[in-house]
Amino acid sequence: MATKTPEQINDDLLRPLSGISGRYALSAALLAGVAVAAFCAFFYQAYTGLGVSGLRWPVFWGFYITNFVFWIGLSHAGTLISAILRLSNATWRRPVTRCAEVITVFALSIGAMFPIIHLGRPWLAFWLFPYPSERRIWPNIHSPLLWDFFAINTYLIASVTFLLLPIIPDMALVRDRAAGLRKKIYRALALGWTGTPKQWHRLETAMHVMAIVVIPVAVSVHSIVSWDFAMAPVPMWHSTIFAPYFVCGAIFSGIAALLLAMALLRKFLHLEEYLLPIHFENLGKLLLVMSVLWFYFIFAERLTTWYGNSVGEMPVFWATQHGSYAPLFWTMMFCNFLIPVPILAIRKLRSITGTAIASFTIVIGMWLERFLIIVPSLSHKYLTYSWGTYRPTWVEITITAGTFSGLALLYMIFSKVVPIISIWELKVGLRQVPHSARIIVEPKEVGAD
Amino acid sequence: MPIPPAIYGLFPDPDSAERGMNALNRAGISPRRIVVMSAEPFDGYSFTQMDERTPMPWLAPMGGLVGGILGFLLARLTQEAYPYPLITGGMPLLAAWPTGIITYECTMLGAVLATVATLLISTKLPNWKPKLYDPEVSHGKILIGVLDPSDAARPEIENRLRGAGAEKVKIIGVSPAS
Amino acid sequence: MSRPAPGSSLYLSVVIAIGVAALGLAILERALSAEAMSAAEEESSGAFTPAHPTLYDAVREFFEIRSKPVQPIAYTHKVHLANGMQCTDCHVGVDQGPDARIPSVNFCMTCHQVIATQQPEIKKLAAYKARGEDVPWQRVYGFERSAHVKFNHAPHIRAGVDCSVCHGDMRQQTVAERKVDHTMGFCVSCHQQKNASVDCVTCHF
Amino acid sequence: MQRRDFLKISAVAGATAALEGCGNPDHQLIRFVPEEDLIPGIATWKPSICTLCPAGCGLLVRVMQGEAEVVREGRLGLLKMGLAKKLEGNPAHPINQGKLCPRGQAGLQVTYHPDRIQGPLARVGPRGSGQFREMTWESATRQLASQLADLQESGQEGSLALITSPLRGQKRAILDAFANHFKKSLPVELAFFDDSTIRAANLASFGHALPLTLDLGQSNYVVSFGADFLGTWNSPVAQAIGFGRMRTGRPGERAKFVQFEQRISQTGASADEWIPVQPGTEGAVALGLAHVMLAENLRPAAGAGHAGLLLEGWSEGLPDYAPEKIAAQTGVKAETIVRIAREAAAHDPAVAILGGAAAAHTNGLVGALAANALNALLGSVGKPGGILFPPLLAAKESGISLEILASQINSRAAAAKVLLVYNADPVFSAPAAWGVRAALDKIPFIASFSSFLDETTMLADLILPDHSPLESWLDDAPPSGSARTIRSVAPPAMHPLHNTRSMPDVLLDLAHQLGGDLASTLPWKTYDEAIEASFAALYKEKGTKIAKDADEFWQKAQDQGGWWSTEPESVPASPAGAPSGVVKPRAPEFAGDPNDYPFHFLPFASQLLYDGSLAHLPWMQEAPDPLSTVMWGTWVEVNPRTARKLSLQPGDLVEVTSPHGKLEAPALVNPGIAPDVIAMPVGQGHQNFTRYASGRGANPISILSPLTVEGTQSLAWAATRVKLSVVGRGKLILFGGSLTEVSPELEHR
Amino acid sequence: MAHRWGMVIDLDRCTGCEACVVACRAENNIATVGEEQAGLSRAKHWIRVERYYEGEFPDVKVKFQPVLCQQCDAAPCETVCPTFASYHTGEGLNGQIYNRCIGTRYCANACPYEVRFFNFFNPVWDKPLHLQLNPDVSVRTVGVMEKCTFCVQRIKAGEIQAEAEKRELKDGEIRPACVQSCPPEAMVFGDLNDAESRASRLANSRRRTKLLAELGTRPKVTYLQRDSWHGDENA
Repeated sequence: MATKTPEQINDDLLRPLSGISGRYALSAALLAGVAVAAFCAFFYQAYTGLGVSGLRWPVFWGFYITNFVFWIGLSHAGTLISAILRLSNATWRRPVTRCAEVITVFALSIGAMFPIIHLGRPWLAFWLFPYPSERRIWPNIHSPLLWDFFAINTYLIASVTFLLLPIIPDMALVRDRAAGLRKKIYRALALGWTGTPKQWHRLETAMHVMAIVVIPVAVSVHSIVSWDFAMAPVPMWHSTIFAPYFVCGAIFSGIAALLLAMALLRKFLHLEEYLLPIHFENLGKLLLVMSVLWFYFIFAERLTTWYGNSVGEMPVFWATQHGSYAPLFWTMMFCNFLIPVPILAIRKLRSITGTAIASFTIVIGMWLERFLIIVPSLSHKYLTYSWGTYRPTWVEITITAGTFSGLALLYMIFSKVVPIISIWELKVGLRQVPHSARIIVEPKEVGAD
Repeated sequence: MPIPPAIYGLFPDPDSAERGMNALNRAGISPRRIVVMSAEPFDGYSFTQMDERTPMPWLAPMGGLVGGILGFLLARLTQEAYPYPLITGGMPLLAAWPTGIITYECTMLGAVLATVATLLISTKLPNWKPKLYDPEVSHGKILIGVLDPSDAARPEIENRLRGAGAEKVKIIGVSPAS
Repeated sequence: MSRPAPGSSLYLSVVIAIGVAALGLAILERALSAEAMSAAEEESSGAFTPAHPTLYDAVREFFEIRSKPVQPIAYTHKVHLANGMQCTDCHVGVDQGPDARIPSVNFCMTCHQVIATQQPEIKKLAAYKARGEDVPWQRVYGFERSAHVKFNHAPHIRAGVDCSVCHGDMRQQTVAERKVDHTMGFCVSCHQQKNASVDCVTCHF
Repeated sequence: MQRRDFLKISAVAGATAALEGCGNPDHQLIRFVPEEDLIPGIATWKPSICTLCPAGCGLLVRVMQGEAEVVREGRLGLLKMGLAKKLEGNPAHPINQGKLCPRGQAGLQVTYHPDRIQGPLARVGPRGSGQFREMTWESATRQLASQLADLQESGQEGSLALITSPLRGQKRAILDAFANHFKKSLPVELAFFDDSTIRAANLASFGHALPLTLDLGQSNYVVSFGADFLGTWNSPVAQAIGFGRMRTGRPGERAKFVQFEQRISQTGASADEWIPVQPGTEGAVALGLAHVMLAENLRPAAGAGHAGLLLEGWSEGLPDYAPEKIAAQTGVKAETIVRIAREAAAHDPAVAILGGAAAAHTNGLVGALAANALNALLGSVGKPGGILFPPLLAAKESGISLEILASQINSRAAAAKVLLVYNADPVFSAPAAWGVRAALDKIPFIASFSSFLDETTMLADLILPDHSPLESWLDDAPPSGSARTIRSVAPPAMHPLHNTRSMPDVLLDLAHQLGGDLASTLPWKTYDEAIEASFAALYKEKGTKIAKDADEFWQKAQDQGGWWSTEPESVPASPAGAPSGVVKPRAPEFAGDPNDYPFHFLPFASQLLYDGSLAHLPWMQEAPDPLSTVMWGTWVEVNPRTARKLSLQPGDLVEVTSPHGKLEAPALVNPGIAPDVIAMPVGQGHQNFTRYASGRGANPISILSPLTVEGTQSLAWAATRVKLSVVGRGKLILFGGSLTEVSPELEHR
Repeated sequence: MAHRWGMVIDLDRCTGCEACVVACRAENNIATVGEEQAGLSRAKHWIRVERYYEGEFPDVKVKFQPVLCQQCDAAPCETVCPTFASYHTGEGLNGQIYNRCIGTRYCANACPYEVRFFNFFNPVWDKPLHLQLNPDVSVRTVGVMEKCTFCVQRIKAGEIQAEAEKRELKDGEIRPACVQSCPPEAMVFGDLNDAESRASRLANSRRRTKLLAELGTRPKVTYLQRDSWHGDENA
């Protein structure tokens, strides 16, 4: 294992910030192309009407709300995990927190766009905002969508600050090593950070307080997202298990996304010496726990439904178990449980590649899970005469693809602008980490006296 | 505002910085004039122990309280008081559970905002004005120095800093005339 | 640091260009079909056809920009009212139902056959009649289609609301102008003052 | 970019500029001086008459001021006019008492149909090419007048052929006068679901050539054989009103309703007991019921009088129709027949109804006579709760059938030089086997009064578009639906939108142009004058007590929507003496060998499209069929067991082959159809019938065999056998998701 | 006392004829969506007649059940609307304020009766079919929800008329289009706060049921279940 001086750490972690490789530009262009196509698709939809999507009577929510839940769930990768690790003082967390928090901010921003994308009249989305208008009416606080509005905005503000505050010292670091225009920009971004003990102390205290605050916010966000469903008397939605089930699923998919991002960053930004097998190992164990927990939740949900045998719910149950949605359901079970659990449980397979594969299937599986929560219930409500189907159109698929590539693009750009590993925190950690996760620093001779 | 005159040493590691700090303290320099800068926080060293008292852990709940009250009022007043209660045919216009949720979220938002505001105000960030700084800090050096040293004390401070293990000692902002 | 791969920015611009072109085409296609619709609307009972025939209309409505009506004849309310006529003499039906009648050219000509026949505006009126055409009066008031307001004059008149409350003092206006902004706030304050229903469905259905 | 596109884009730019001046009159169409003085926003209700089916319901039309884009004197402009906004039943009208069926309500769309023919047209391209040019009414009527004058001059008066829907009232009188003038040209009355078999049976049994008028509101037991009397048969609104009363309208009393048929019709769905019966054996079941009543002495055989004596074996107690003997043939269990006979006999007044497919077998007339005899035996003829016959104001003479006309033309037995078509689409509503299309091709000159380019009008040389019913004067004398004497009349509810003319007005104009005898038999200038004249006569007969003079009577009738007697005026059964010929009941005949064609083919009237004449109305296309929930299309109904046998999935495209043709349509599984029956709604399958119906689905009429009901000229449209094969995947638009309320197994979309 | 409008549907009378469906379409400016969109399940029917088969041939029965907005007293659609577009009116109707609707379609998901329909596109009438539009009823635009209003325009007109004539509303004076058209008079509309109204009396029939009553939505539409023939006992 290589040993690194602080200077080398600086060099390694700031290297991705300079220069754009051809491979980078090409993939950015590709991702941007898809994202632009998604924007075009959205404007086309807003202009023509939601009819260009595959939504129909009685399935009024489809891909868009699936994506909404999925992205909000994914956003639990960062802030929540990072906050828990911070509070529990898990020292191995340090190279991981920022790439996790970035996922939160971007996934949350993207997720928060979907309720607007899916509106029939998106230009009136601002009516959710409680502002005094000449119409003299206010939003309805009974609506879970309004709770969403408050919860997501709180979470977004908290996450953004949670991400940005520890970036300030790193901006100062970049500032000191940059020249020209870049220096000016980073000088502005560093906000005049000098690194006095007072600044450090306040920053650490603030991060501690934020970590305490953000955990209940994160839990509430996904609980409220689950209540978007659970508050409606729709078969298999109206369930008390939904809030913890969604929070569990969110953390599950969040860790998977984080692992996936870490694996990619490690490969493409050459961070092999920073994102170590121990990180994948530890997060992989966490992922295993979440996978089992997720299975426990879905088992509990299915079991109670099946025993309950209620006239309203059984059609949805059977449609997913062996009806028209069964292929998706069993794919989900494979992706979320049957594939990842052996990979993550067997130590030999819990390698970086192994966890990345497991994470990939989990991301797919969790997307399917969101879809399977929403669509089969809507298409099999109480009056059998009103049963229907749903089939997405190119517009929805493009927008969905656009958000995935949008996230990847934002991530790429972010990692080009900000060190994706919190340098100062890493350095602090070097003085504390257990041996296995230590980046060994060659002790330097004390300067001549 | 121009950078104030200062004299500082750059220390390669916290142990030498600790010695530098002790040296300055022994020299009887007011702690308020001593400047410390580092590229990472050092806990458990005396040179970082200044300014540790902060009301932040108290201000956050206070902010939360304010946010919560505002959230509660927002939920309540917008539904019932201003400018007229909507007609809902006997259905409740305001219910405890949703109000609780809105209040909860606003409480959390208040706490977050209070924390961030406390941080920024107490550390006087953002502040882009020129001030004492040395880019060497970001290369891992620890800066310990004295602001506005009197001409008389300058050589002694310099010696003490060097004696404690400073790699470099720099003097800035002193007019040649003085 | 390596140079960007040749063509990568080209690729990006092509993708963006395709996207923008697709969007443009979609809007254009929509605008074309909407154009046909808007023509239909202008010609027919405008208040009952779908809102926003074009993007332009939609944007204008969103920002509540309304064009000023240009009347074909400089009809003067001032003179008619000064001569002792009542609103309901011409706007028949306003106290019976939702709408007020805008009199047809025949109605105007019953008097102007003999009165003020030499005035240039009356000559215009007579020319319409001679051509077998009605005067194409332009709407001055009226709610945006998307407001879905079903206003009914009669109950307001029965409640003793003076015409001028909503239409301004017509004795001071020649050609009718939009003197009062019929915003929802305007309606609601009056309803509150008069203890009338502020139930949404009172007006919107 | 093509030049056209460029022009389009510059037009957009121009239009945007024009929108700038939204409030500017210069950019808008001219406005015509209003023809009527209406207050905007206030509705007036005007009486009218529904002409979409033979029931003759009274309408109230909600008229409000609106602005229509019209052409007046060659100029396009906007006109403020009264526009019909909604059709409701006329509460004063004895037949529908303020109620209206879905088809009647959609009649509104006939007036505003975007594909209405807006003025007279003359053919320019080859016949059938659909190329026409516009012309004036003057030259159009002159052209037709000269054709007719040619016939007169060349002494070929018999070469005028007329095909119309069944007409009544003065419209019929004018047409008859016209036809009488041209010798032997009584109009061919074309209605696919005609009631001539029932009329013939009623004439034989009771002496009245009338359809049935049912008094269901007071019935206690109703046995129906194949009659969809709540949906499309006879006078459905009147019958549905009576049905509602019979069910829960009388506290403590609730009648029983038993339906015998092969496929659960919309009416069968409301039955208390639904009993499948073999096709064509409905009459046998009726006689089986009569047998039980006679055998158990529940009713005396003589009680049936003439109606009973008409049937062979009646006096002997119908020995051949003992329940056990007919059980195998009819598929109805003997004990069921016995039970129903006893129940019916015990619940006075009980009534039997036979119609629909039951009357459209080759033995349909005998079946109808059997049902009549059963009614007579039950004692329900002319009694409250039974069947009634209102006095008919004008007798009615029928022409030949379309089949005979077509065969005469095709075989050159008769020459038709000029054909006038009114309110009928013979090309669509006749089996291909009749050769109507070929016959029409042989007619040198065809004039159509149609408002739409349907299959027949496409072949016309001259199109003289009629007003829509709401735009024209209407009169009617409905023969069933109420026991009161009814003479309906309605002035136009609104001004015409287009350059159209009422058909009777055109005929009167033609009569004047032709002059001579014709002009003197038709002395009126306009149709409304003719109606007024008939009301003047009616005043003398009936109205002296209600109005002081004929003018007041006429005015009152217009305000009310007609004149009707205040009390039921049912006339007693008055068969002309003793039965002339005793009828021997017989088994039905079917076209097609059962081995090659294993299924009975059951076309049925669509609740929404009726016989196809309403397929052009978007409301009717998009309303889900009550039982199948299909929208915008047609389908073939198959029993689930049959579907399994043929490994047929719902929505599969199937080919239905009869000895006379084949068609393709998507299949629908219907648990309520007999396994050996294939049912298909009539209505779709128009080649030409406006943008909403053209090229949609298949027309079951086209593959029917030309068998007729024995003893009448009516088509036996239920007498065809077919075979079925799956040919691919079809398209079926269903509104309803599941067939059953609880089981999730039958999800089929 | 405020009115509380309700409806009673007698399933023993309903013949499934669809007169109500077309009457509703005509009265309320419900656009036809055309074959393609209907094929995508986007046809709008504020009232529909549900048809359910029971049993196997030859013992088959069919049940018709007209379903329209049940105007629930505890309506799931109302609470979930973030903008009060769906709300409870003073007379107990589930109001749908089109101009306030931003198209979340949440109400439609929450509605267990599936009686809410969405405007996926701007409705189009082929000229001159637009002349049939009822000026008393809004034409909904793209992106908003719509549903049965109990013909609120008729209720309003009736109330304004009664007020103009300074009298109380009579029972049966106000009839939604479906009730007005129904040939067998299976539907009765009236004020449930008036114990003497026909609707109130019928709503207490021994045959009364509520659709999906177990969900606790407290609908104001009462269904009278089909009766069986009890002639045998009488005989």
